[in-house]
Amino acid sequence: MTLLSIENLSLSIGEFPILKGVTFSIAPGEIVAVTGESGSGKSMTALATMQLLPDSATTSGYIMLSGQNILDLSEPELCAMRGNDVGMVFQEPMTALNPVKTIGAQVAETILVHSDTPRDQAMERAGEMLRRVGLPPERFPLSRYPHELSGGQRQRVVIAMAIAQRPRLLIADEPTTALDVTTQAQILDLLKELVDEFGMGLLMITHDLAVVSDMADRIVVMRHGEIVEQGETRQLFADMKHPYTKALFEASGHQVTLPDVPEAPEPILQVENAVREYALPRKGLFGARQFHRAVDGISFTIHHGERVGLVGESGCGKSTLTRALLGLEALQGGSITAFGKPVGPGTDPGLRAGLQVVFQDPYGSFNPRHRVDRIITEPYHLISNPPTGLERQEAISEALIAVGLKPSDADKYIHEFSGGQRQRIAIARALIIRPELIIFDEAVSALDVSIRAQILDLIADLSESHNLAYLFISHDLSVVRTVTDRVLVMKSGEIVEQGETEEVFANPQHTYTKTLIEAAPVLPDMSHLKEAANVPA
Amino acid sequence: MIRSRNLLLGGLLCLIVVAGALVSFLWTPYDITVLDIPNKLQTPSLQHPFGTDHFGRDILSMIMIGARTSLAVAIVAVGIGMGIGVPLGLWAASNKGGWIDEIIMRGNDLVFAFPSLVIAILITAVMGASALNAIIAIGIFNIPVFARLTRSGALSLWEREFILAARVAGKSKARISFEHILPNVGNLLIVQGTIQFSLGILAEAGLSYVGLGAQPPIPSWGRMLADAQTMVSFAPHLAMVPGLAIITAVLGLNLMGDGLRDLLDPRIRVVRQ
Amino acid sequence: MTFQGTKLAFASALALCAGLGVAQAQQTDITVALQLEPPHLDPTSAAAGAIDQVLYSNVFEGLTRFMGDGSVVAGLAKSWDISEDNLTYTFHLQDGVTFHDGSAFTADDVKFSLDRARAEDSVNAQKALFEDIASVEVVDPLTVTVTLAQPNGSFLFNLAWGDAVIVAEESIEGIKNAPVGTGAFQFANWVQGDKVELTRNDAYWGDAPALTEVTFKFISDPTAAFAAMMAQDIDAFVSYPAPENLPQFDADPRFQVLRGSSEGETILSTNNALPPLDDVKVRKAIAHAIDRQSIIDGAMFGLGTPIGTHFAPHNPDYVDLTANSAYDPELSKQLLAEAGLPDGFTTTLKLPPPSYARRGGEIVAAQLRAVGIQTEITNLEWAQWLEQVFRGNDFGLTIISHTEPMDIGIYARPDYYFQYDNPTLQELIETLDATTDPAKRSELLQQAQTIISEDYVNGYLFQLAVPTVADARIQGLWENAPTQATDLTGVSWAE
Amino acid sequence: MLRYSLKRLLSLIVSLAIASVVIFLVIEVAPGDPASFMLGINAQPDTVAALRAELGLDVSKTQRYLSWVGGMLQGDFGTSYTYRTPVTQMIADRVWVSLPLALYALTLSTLIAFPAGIYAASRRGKPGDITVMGATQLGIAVPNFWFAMLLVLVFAINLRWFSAGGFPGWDEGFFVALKALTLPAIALALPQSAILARVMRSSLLDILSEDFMRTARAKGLSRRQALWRHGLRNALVPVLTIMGLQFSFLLAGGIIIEQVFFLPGLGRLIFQAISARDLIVVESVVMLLVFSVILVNFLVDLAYAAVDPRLRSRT
Repeated sequence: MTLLSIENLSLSIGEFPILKGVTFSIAPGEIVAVTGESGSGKSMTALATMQLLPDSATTSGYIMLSGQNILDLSEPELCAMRGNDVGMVFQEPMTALNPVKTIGAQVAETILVHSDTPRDQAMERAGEMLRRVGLPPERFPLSRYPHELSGGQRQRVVIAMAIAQRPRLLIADEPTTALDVTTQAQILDLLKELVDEFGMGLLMITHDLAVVSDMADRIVVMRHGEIVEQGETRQLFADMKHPYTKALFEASGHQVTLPDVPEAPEPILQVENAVREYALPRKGLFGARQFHRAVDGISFTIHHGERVGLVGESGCGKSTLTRALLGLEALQGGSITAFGKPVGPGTDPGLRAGLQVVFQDPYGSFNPRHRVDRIITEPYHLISNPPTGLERQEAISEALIAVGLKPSDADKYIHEFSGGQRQRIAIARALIIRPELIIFDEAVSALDVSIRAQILDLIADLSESHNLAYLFISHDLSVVRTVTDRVLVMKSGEIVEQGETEEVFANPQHTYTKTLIEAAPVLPDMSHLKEAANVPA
Repeated sequence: MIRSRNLLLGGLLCLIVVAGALVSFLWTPYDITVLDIPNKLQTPSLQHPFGTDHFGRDILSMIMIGARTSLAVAIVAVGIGMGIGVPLGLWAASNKGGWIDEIIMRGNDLVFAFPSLVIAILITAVMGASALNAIIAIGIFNIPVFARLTRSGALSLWEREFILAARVAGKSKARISFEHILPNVGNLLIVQGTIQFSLGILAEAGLSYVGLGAQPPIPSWGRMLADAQTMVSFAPHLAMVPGLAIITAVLGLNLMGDGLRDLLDPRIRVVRQ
Repeated sequence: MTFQGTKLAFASALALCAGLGVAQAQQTDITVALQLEPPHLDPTSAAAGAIDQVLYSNVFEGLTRFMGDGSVVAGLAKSWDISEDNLTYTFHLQDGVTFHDGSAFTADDVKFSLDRARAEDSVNAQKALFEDIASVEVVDPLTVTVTLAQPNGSFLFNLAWGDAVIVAEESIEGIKNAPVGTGAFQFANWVQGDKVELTRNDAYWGDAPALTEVTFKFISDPTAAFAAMMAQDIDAFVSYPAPENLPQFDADPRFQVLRGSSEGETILSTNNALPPLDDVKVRKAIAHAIDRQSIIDGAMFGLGTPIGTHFAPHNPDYVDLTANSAYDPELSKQLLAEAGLPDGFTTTLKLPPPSYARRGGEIVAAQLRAVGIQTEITNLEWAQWLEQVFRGNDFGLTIISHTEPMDIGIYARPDYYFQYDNPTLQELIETLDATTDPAKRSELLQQAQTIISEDYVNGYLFQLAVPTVADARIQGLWENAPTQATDLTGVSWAE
Repeated sequence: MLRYSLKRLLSLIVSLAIASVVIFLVIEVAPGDPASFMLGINAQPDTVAALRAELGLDVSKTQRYLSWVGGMLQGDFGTSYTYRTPVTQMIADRVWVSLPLALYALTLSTLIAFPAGIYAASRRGKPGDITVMGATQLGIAVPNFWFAMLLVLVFAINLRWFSAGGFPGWDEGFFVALKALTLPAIALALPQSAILARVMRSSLLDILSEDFMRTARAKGLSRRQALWRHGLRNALVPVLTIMGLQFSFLLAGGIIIEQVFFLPGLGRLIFQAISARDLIVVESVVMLLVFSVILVNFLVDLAYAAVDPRLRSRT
């Protein structure tokens, strides 16, 4: 018996077709993961099931929930369904909760909307639900406001809200994307437990194949609004039929080939006992000023041509360290030396010419009003006699070609490029003055897996062709593992472990490193799967 | 659809006002420096489409030349506000949290805390009533508006990575402010500029109404209203016409501001993509 | 009949019914609106006419007083004797007069008031009125003698001014907010910014007034004045600010309009010391360039009497000299050419707030422009006008109404703001001051009028009218304004 | 919260101190002398000097400033030059007109703006929205003094439903006084309500696109329920800011309207005082207005905290 059965669902917003003939189903107690890259229509499928679509959306087909076509329901009937029969968890826990209402009231509201329960009883049940999702009222009173909770805790509140009425179907739209790996693992565990306990169906939307590989019963792969392949998880992984599925799988676990590290290299960046503090607001009126040590006595060295990774969860001090390395912020202690010269806000920016950076956000990294040629030549400001005229043109073309773009792209505006292309432009900008060291600050985190794979290849290629050293900062362990020779693990402003990448991953020493590695979702090993799948066959 | 409609209607109304003002440099139906007292207070007719005022002057001609005053005062006042407020806002944003930021913003708050009309009255009390002093009074109150707007727009830009990239490229804060920040708050400024422009017209009318704006014989819509005030019970057209002229100009600018906001607001553009 | 007419007729019918309703009990209260609110309530320490408008003759009285026709009659002084040499005045005071606080009015109060006004540290705005007093002696409680240092033909006239009213030493402290006088009405309440209320003084020594309660409301805005009058929120508006509305009141049977004359000579004051205005030809050119009638029509909507000199037309000594400055732009241009200014010149025209000045100024500017004289108009507030024009002499032309009665003497003051310095006239005025014979005075006054008219000291425009709009049933209001006063002692409601 | 309030309080005091200097300097350089103004054109110089001495205008400016500020700290604004009554009392009398008028206008404007803004936001892009937005555009474009003139013409002169102006005083009865304030309040409220309605609408639209509104809908709340339970309170912060600004504007900005309706309020007081060069009254009233703006901003900040718990915990 199926709980939810989507049949031939098509959807368009205005004139743009978003979904084309989507068909799949979920049984009670079953976890179905819908996966795909951005623009695949996976989130729209979830929203269509909730009927929380933009006004301009038109749908056709069937969304049968327990035999009732949701598309036929009136708005009041839909309201009665939402939250009661179908619950939903969203991606952004930071914004999914009303900031001005207590968590208790927000959870209880689900109950109050759907039943005549008196307020105090609803609050009591809200307390139970919060306890169930791991927020016992003793430690997390119902009167807390969302801003007093961490991201993971907020996501638990959102889950409690979604399951308060014990819905038959739970929809989770990228529920862990905004969370750190350790938190992600906990939330995924919680969702799994709840499915077992309540016998709900779970429709899970995610872009991360690894996340669903050991969780979902079935996987639906979407691209451009269409389902390209679906099937039982092990079966699907073992026997991928559609080339896109295969490409996606490959890209998710993409491995790059790095050139060998040059022998006996000299250090180009030295960080010694770096300390960076931020003043916290005073607690009492006359209380002593408290400081937060974002970077707490860090030391490391990067040698010529060396590829170093820096991993850590949000708030560990990665960004602060980056800004200090770039000379944008002063240290309170220790020193940073690049190419033998000290780095800091007061020092000559020309010293920084050998050190460039690529940022995370492909959309925010460029002045939208400038053309590509102007954007990528901005680092020329660092050097005293930048090339001009023809020479400059050639340098631009060279940089663009190096990152896989065309010289003619120099005259375009940034909005004419896709996210992946933009990240190539960002690399071109870093490359143009031929630096020896580039800092990649979460440089591939915002990209879809297939694009990410291409950029990682590009980085590997450039490291060889330009004899580049880089510091690769990321929260994504699998990526760091493949593009670095050496890795630093950072936690609470300190480096807790460092060493050869393979060595650290294979044999972590620090408990935090172990936790991180354990929590990180991994793709199943292809060969094992094939064996397992073939056994019964 | 709605967007273009706002812009179109607003543009049309503004065009009427601007055209009236421009044409008045070359030609007006009557010479308003000549008084024709025997023909005073005529109701609208073919000779005088809007009638004549208490001195027998043609109201249409007065309105056309009055448009000049309104536009000139408002443009210059907005110019003062932008010219001083925008650099201040950029400066404050580039020193976010520093004492310069603090001083600039507190200064803004202070100017905001003064009741604008009272200050305008004081300025004219000190320096005398004239169009120039009206401009200064209105201009002063535009400074904090633009400073705040620029600062808040700039602050969010300073968080963007392309600014970080420019800083990595070694550019000074001042240079980044003018090269990267200013063009990107331009849209905000244009939209706010049209709004302030319309407020300037209202303010000029208000000041002239209480006798503190442009001085005779320069016609001003606000003063026409003031002059008409005692005659409204028997010659209502004297008050209706300048009132409607003010409404036309202000409405036109506001509609245009709305239309421009919709057109230029990056958030909406992202949605359209 | 138009819609508007019907509505008005209906409204008047209603009003009529209302009137019938109260006819049994004769109405004895009145609400009089004035344009300006007094700054405070002491007529002896400020120039504000608004103070007299409320208090003169109603609350405060002097030894002599003005009547509505401008004549000066006995007030608190029942009679007086003047010595042969015209230097000693013996005043016999009214018996049984008390101040509103119950204290008796005696010769001591007269001495106190006059001495206070002429004292070294006096803040009396018209201190010059008392200049000639040498001493004030109390003879007995009801007799006081005033000795002058030199004969002064207008001394009794001077004592009638609001600035010369009798105040008591006991109550002088609080006079600015709680005036205590001897008049027919006593001060009751002052809501600042809104109104002053008076009630009948039952202990009044003279004839009891018909009214028991008087409210003065202050309405500066002409539109509001019109609306309040039309809505009959007020019973009378003395010195109604917008002459353009008078025809509407004329046409409405609910109202009466009194078009009185004031002592205000409205003139185009000229800076006689500032070139090229120091040239009499230029001033004559200005005089001929001005069309008084169109100023009266345009600025005052026909209200006002043309004048040709600085003298009130209703005064028996007035000489009509308007012909001296008849409207003749061609002559004007010719005079300018003769003065060496064929292309005209540019000067300033600084205008104080009243509408006669602001509107008149625009018309004057247009008329002067027609003969080639350009004027830069500046609108000033009173304080600025006093500072810049009156005290600073920083002006070319200005328009102002000189409302002080019999003030031709200012032309003998070379430091006065129009800076007219003519020894002949100065001598003449000196003689006039010392002359008490009426016939002789009349002759001298006429001579003075002619001299200033022919010297074109200022542009003489018109005598300011005081329109009073009142409920048609009110009688006894002053029509003219020989001084700024709203004497309500003789006012009553008709049956 | 306490620290936050204290810090705000400190900046409030500094602002006031600076404001007092600015006000004093600006007003003192104004040409025109209160004594000459009072004594008129026939006064003699020694009389003017005597009056200046009596008014205390003959001491140095620093001394006058210090005594003014010192007096204010003790709640004494000094004595009016022209009215010769304590300024404190004059202000107190006028505040009883201006403050109720401002509150009345603010209430009216809120009563119009909230429903209009909410209605428009909930019908975004539909004819209802377009109509309301068009009306607000018009409302903003109408100069309030012109609107006041029309109100007087129609309701006072032609229909005679209201008196044309004036203020009978609260002693005459609450409703009598309120009625006298009605036309002025409407004239003031119209443009304000148009602005407020637009702020309300755009603020609501911003909130409507927030994630938590979608969460609320996912719980099973209808659009309307989501709007009322989750949208309004969050949309209130920008609306409160504007209301704070408007209140200050209404308190002082009624000057022209008070002129039109001859209401004895603060606005008219300041107008009269400026033209009479009653400097101490001008200084004190401007100071009071500045103080009220700063105070209102302070209160609005506290109100934010009441609306938004995130601000409450900000230390």
